Amino acid sequence: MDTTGRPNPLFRNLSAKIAAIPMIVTALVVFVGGTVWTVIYSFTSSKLLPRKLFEWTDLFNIGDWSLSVPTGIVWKSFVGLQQYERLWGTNRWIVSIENLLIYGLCSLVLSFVIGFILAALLDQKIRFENTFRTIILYPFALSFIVTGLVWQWLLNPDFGIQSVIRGMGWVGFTFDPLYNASIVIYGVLIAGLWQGTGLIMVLMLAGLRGIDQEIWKAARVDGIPAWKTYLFIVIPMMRPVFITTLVIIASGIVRIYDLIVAQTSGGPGISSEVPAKYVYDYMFQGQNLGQGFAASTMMLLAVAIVIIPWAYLEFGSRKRG
Amino acid sequence: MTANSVEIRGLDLAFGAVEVLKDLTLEIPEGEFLVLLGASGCGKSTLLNCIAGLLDITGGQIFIKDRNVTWAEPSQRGIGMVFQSYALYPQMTVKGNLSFGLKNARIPKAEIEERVARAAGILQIEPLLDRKPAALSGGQRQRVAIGRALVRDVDVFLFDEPLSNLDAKLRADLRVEIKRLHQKLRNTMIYVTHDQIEAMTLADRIAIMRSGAIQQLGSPDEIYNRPRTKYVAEFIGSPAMNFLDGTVTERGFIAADTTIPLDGYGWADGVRQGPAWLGIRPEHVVSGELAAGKSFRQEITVELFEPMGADTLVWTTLAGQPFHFNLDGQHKVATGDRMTIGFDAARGSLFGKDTELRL
Amino acid sequence: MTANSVEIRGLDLAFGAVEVLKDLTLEIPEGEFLVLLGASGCGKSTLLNCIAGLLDITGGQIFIKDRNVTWAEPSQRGIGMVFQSYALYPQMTVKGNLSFGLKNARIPKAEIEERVARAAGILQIEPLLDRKPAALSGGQRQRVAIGRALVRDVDVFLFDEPLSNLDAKLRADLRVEIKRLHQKLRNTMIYVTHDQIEAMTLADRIAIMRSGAIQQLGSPDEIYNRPRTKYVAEFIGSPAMNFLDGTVTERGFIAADTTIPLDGYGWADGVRQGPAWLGIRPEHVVSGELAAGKSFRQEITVELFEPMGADTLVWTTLAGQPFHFNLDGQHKVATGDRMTIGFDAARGSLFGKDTELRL
Amino acid sequence: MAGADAVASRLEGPQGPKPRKRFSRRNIFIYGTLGLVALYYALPLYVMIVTSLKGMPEIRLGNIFAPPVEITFQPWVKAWSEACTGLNCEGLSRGFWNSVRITVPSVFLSIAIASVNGYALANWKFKGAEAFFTILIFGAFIPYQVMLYPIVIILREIGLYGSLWGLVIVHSIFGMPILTLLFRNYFSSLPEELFKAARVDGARFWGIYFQIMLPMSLPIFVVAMIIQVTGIWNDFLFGVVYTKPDTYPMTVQLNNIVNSVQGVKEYNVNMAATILTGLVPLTIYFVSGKLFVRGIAAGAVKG
Amino acid sequence: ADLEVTHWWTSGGEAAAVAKFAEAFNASTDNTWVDGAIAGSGGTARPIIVSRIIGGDPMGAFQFNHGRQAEELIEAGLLRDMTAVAEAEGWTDIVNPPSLLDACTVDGKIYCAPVNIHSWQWLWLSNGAFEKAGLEVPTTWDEFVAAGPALREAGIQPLALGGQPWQSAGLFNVLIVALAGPDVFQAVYGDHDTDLAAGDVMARVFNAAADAREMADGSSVQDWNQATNMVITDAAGGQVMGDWAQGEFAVAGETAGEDYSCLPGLGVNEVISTGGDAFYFPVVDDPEITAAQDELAKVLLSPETQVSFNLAKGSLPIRGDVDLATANDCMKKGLEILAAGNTLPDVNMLNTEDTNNQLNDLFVEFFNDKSITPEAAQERFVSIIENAD
Ligand SMILES: Nc1ncnc2c1ncn2[C@@H]1O[C@H](COP(=O)(O)OP(=O)(O)OP(=O)(O)O)[C@@H](O)[C@H]1O
Ligand SMILES: Nc1ncnc2c1ncn2[C@@H]1O[C@H](COP(=O)(O)OP(=O)(O)OP(=O)(O)O)[C@@H](O)[C@H]1O
Ligand SMILES: [Mg+2]
Ligand SMILES: [Mg+2]
Repeated sequence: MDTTGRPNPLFRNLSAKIAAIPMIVTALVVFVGGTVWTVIYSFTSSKLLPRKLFEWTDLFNIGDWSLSVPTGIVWKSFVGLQQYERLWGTNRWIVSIENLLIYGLCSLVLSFVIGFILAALLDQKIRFENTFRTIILYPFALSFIVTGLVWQWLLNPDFGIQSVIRGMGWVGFTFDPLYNASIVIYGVLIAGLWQGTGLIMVLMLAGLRGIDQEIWKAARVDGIPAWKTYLFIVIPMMRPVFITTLVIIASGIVRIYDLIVAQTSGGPGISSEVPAKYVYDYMFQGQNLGQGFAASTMMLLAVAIVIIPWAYLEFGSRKRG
Repeated sequence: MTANSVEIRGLDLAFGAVEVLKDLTLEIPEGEFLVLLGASGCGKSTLLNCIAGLLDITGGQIFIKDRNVTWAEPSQRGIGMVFQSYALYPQMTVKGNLSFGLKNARIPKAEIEERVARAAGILQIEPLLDRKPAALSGGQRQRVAIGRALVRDVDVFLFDEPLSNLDAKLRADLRVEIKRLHQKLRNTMIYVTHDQIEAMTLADRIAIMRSGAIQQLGSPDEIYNRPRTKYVAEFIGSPAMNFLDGTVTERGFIAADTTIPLDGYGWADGVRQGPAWLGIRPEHVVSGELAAGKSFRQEITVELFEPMGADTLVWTTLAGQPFHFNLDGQHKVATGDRMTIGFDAARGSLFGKDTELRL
Repeated sequence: MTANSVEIRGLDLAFGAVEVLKDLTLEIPEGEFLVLLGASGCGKSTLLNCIAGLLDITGGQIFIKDRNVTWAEPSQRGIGMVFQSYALYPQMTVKGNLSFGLKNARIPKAEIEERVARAAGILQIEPLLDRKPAALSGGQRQRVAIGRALVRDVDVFLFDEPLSNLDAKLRADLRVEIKRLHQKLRNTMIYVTHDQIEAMTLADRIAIMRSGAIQQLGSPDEIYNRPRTKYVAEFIGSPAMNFLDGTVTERGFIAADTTIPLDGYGWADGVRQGPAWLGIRPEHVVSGELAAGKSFRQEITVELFEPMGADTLVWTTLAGQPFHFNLDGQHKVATGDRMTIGFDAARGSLFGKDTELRL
Repeated sequence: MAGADAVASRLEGPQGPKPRKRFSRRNIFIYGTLGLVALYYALPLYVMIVTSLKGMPEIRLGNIFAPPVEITFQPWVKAWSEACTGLNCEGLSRGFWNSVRITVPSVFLSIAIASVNGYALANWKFKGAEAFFTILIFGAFIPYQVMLYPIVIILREIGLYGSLWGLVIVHSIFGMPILTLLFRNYFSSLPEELFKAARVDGARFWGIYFQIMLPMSLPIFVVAMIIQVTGIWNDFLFGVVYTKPDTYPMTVQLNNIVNSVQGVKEYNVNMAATILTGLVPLTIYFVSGKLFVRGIAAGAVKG
Repeated sequence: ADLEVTHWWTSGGEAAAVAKFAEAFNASTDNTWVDGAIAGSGGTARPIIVSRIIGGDPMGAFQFNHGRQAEELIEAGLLRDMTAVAEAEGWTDIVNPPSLLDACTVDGKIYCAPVNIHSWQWLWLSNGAFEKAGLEVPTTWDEFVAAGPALREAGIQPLALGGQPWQSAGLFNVLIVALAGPDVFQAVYGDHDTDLAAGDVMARVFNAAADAREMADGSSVQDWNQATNMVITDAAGGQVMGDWAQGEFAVAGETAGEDYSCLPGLGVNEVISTGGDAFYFPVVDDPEITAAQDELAKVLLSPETQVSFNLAKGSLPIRGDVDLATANDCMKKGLEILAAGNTLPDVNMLNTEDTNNQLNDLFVEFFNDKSITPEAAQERFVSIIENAD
């Protein structure tokens, strides 16, 4: 085959490659680099500062030149799996993971369910759609710090909802999720959903608007009730929306930190601790970076196991769109 | 008194301030195949949706099998509908698509099976029952969409441009299938299209719509041969009718320096002189020796020709106006050829220039 | 040796593991109107995209005007392309759309003005120059899309189903316009469609493609009358060709109890006996008195008929197999009518059952 | 044909538009549910506003839902211009312009980078692009805290630590995964033929981006802007770690007001500060609410 | 030069105290104090401080709890050796107790400037609450425990305890000092004596902690000063909290002895720990800043600022040669104990932050979860001590 004039494949799409440099650099240097860095330092006993894992020793100094050839290494602060052993022996870490699982599962399911139901309701050609949408969306403008604060207050048994309802004569009424270790995570959930479902609803609403109107008509002619149409026909058709939403919700869950700090500080006791807070507290409060890194590594590992194969299937194999 | 299958009385429909259907009345006898034809945006789909109960009408009444269904739910009207985009449920198998409506009506399982099998048999989609729509070709999808209406044992089938997303060959095949289906089932069918071949071949009667009203309702033959308005005449026939701009006088139809005799023309309402259009269908024009027998003859020059397999379409100028006609068989022509053509204006149509109505 | 305008040598194209074009070779002389025809998914658009340089080919070479453009940028190839979906830039006016390519080529302003004006003149879109695409009708949009190729003064026009989004009437009109344009400009044009009427009317030569390869390349006449494979025969002609399943013997073609004489058939490679298909075009079948002159005659029963305006398509059974044919004019028939039909097998085509090649 | 009397009798049946009951069960359900939901969402805002208008003695009385007996704007004044952080008693106003200075370039740069990435991924696929994109999606899940020190080191190495641009880069990096996903999906939902047409017309990578894609994608840019403005405006961690006191954003001030505890928390000031801080993103929502939905609907979430 | 100072003193009293430093610094030198306050706690401020330092753009000075927190920064050579200033000013002579300066000393060099003394070992009691319940105000921990049920009867929360982890750990550490004595405290935390940690003496402390847990049951506040507020408003009988609590009493206009009582060492063992805050000075290139750092160090320890600062902050000065005539009763008690030399080092000086953090986790869990037996808690306690370094 004649290959006259065939350009170097490296230079095909050159502009695209140049334009993607920020992404490539971010992906490699920050995300991969940062992750590798984190993993490496999780094997050290770093405390306040990252400590070197090892150092090269230079046995040969050649001639007068100060040219040294590294020929061996000296372990400096390598502690093997010690940080991990400690991590998994720590009650708080176990509790954090349990909490993340409970919170994550509930938050994921409820975000989808509430977000979708609200979107479906708003999609009924109702009046004041704009008003309702704005009311539901506005909490997204407030940071988690503020969200936590407001809900901490509303859920405070002494002057929040509980006291108000008791004040109305319902003396036995108890609603103090933030002060009850067994349900505190649900108290956090109430606030988390309040802040986040608006965005989910808007995404879903947009997805619903993209559904072919004829599908609705077909279902009506078939005599299928609206809820069934949603459940069996529309939802399966909204897969792409659900995927974008899933990434947004799931990444929010894994990283949850501010909300907990603002609302419960992990309390009562350690009953609302979460992994990201464990990481933060050990790295900066406890000045044990190694431990924090070990915990981060476990989180990243879990995420990687789920995300990488999934994302590659989802985004990699497809031709276009 | 025969029962009307579908009867529409004084139907009005407006979207807000936009009136889309205006006082439309239509009676469709049992078992008729009615085609709604018209330009884009004239309200065909809207009318179908009103019959199906998918749109809330603004005024008037709708009867199906003599039952007033004006306010009935779509699923209660005894209608089945097939959509242009198929509107199949993408994540269900073909079988699921066919049986979903029945399951909702709480029909016993055994009967569902039976009905699905029967519909699949009629439409020859048995081997596809376990596939999902994504794995079907366009024609197969459309068949499933028809099947979905079929299983529901409805009185009236509504089709909204069911074939317009398909390619020509498939369209032809499915057209025949729908025709056969109608002959077998003898249901009432209302079929929207803007393809006149479909309209001509399928319809018992055609309703030509224009901006929300019916311009002419009649058999394909009537519509083809005696279009009531210029709009109808333009709309029906492929290649399209030629329109010559001229004047009706007692000597005949005069366009520029050409006079075309109108002997034997079936006047709708007595001879009417004045400015008019003369419409001549390309296939009514003959050439060569055959032209000899025609009341009007003229020699013309071939300007452009389009061989279409079975015949050739020739473009020329007549009375200073563009004119085209069919040449039978695979007539060999070349640009610049001269030939004599002829036609009988009696087979054509005259439309007044003011009203655009048939004279 | 006349210069070839476009020359494709051993073109291969694969999407990952899927080979879409396989060792495709094609030479298109200067000024030819070539139509690519084929079923959906056979690779027509892919081939066009390869020629335009919008897809990176896997193997082979492409020459335009004897220049190897295999690796050239699309804009460097001297081609213009018109897409099925028009692909107008929605935010630019018609004028902006037309001049975008010229501005990219850094052509002086005055010349841009001039070229745009000329193209607009040719396509009669002068009054639209300041509108945005959203404010145009389908036909107007398509004209702008053509204009975008026109202004660039290219050697080769590539059309990818330019008319398939339009309705029948518009399609017919624009088809004529494209034909006129070609007659005026005499550029090389490569035109993808799966509408055979377009193919027949527009093409100097037609290339019938099937799964990434060219099955037959020839003039419309050749393709219509002497299809090289059953696939080609099926593809061309509307209504579609009839295929009778039977055997070629020395007595003629035998299907069930019917014998059809093959006298005068132009064998491709000497008489070949064995199982075969006999293809007969519906328009080659005559009825009534005319049948008398044909080498094969039979009385049949009308099972279904489709009046198509100019003629009527009749469905019947011949030798136990479905068979359809055209009845001239507006012949009145009814289901159940009996009539005699006849045809000359010599005008038909025989295909071997094993190879599906013309015998 | 139906007889005349039959016609007459028919006219008595249902006719004209189907009567719609205002209080049909469906409407009661829809508006009832939405009403309750709106209550849940609006209640905190109500409490925030009411509280911010009360004086501390009134707050101590307890009922957080009661409207203020005596409306005072003192908390607002205090939150805006008097609340102290350490020695600076200028309230939120001190950080406001810093926030603006941080948010504007960060939003701009992050959207610029992500949209170009999304465009390259959607229209100019090259080998390995998916792998990088997958890593990027993975990056969306990395807790910010974990990256604090590595980023400090990176910024130090490129000499941007402590400068405004360092912070802008950090925001761009962390906004990249979600925004790139958003833009990639949006651009791939645009008709591919447009892109091809532009290539035939001789436009190159940037030409197509600026002249074809950008003008068609304004809605998705609004979506991205809303997400970024909210995120960056509300950011505390990066804002405080990667800047200096004289460039601290408003959220540092807010944090200081909210987290400085003295006896009883000054809830009214906290609430006023909270609302004031949220005002900028809120304004952007109200202004662009409609575009928000339309933007996503135009394909932002496909794929 | 402009000297940026980072600290987390943002509450009213704290800010007022810091202002004294700033005023003195601005007035007595040509430099300007640029305030970099971050509200929250060390947990919020620490990553900011460390980031700034390793990012190569350090502030001029920053506040840490003195103790082992800064060890690594010193080892890494990122903090300035202030020995020269200390010698010139004679810090070794004036700082009392000397252990404060020891905490700043690594390899014989002084790296920080201590500014105050805070002690943990105080039980604050609400006289009003006991009156309401018809009880005498207790004078020892045991009396206090005995009064618990009666207080509860009267609808009063016996012991107020905030939800933050460090409060729980603090309470426990106070119990060790008070019930097991300073020596045990020193041995367990300072020398990591695991036998002792597992022994009976500590078991008694754990049982006492279980009592405390019983009394704290139902306390639903988060912040320490909200807990203090319960004592102030007579909603709670008492609180174990450091001396900074009296700032709250003062703000509320309460008088020691009349409205509230304070029991140093829980009335059992009258000793106080000498924790506190110190300022550190990162290494910088700019000689002007270096000079400003030196001057700040001087100002911080000067007698006038020591008085004004500590009065505002409610802590004890680090030099014995200043006069705090205006101090209140409780503060005076503290000064007396200090003068008597009944001091012990703070946990921050004995334990790394990591160990403290683990202890925080253990105790916050223990105090909030009654299903953890004292024995089980002690077991975990021993293993933390064992692994501490
Ligand atoms: N929901 C709606 N709101 C406002 N106007 C509408 C709506 N739906 C349709 N229309 C208008 O009503 C008219 C008739 O629409 P309809 O869909 O019935 O046309 P059609 O005859 O089916 O056309 P086509 O052949 O293009 O399908 C059009 O002018 C259209 O713009
Ligand atoms: N990007 C792609 N990745 C993988 N396969 C592709 C891609 N594009 C096209 N194909 C496949 O290549 C084959 C040829 O496609 P092409 O678009 O050329 O068909 P076509 O002949 O133009 O069909 P149509 O008439 O429907 O436009 C099809 O089977 C299609 O599935
Ligand atoms: Mg329609
Ligand atoms: Mg194609």
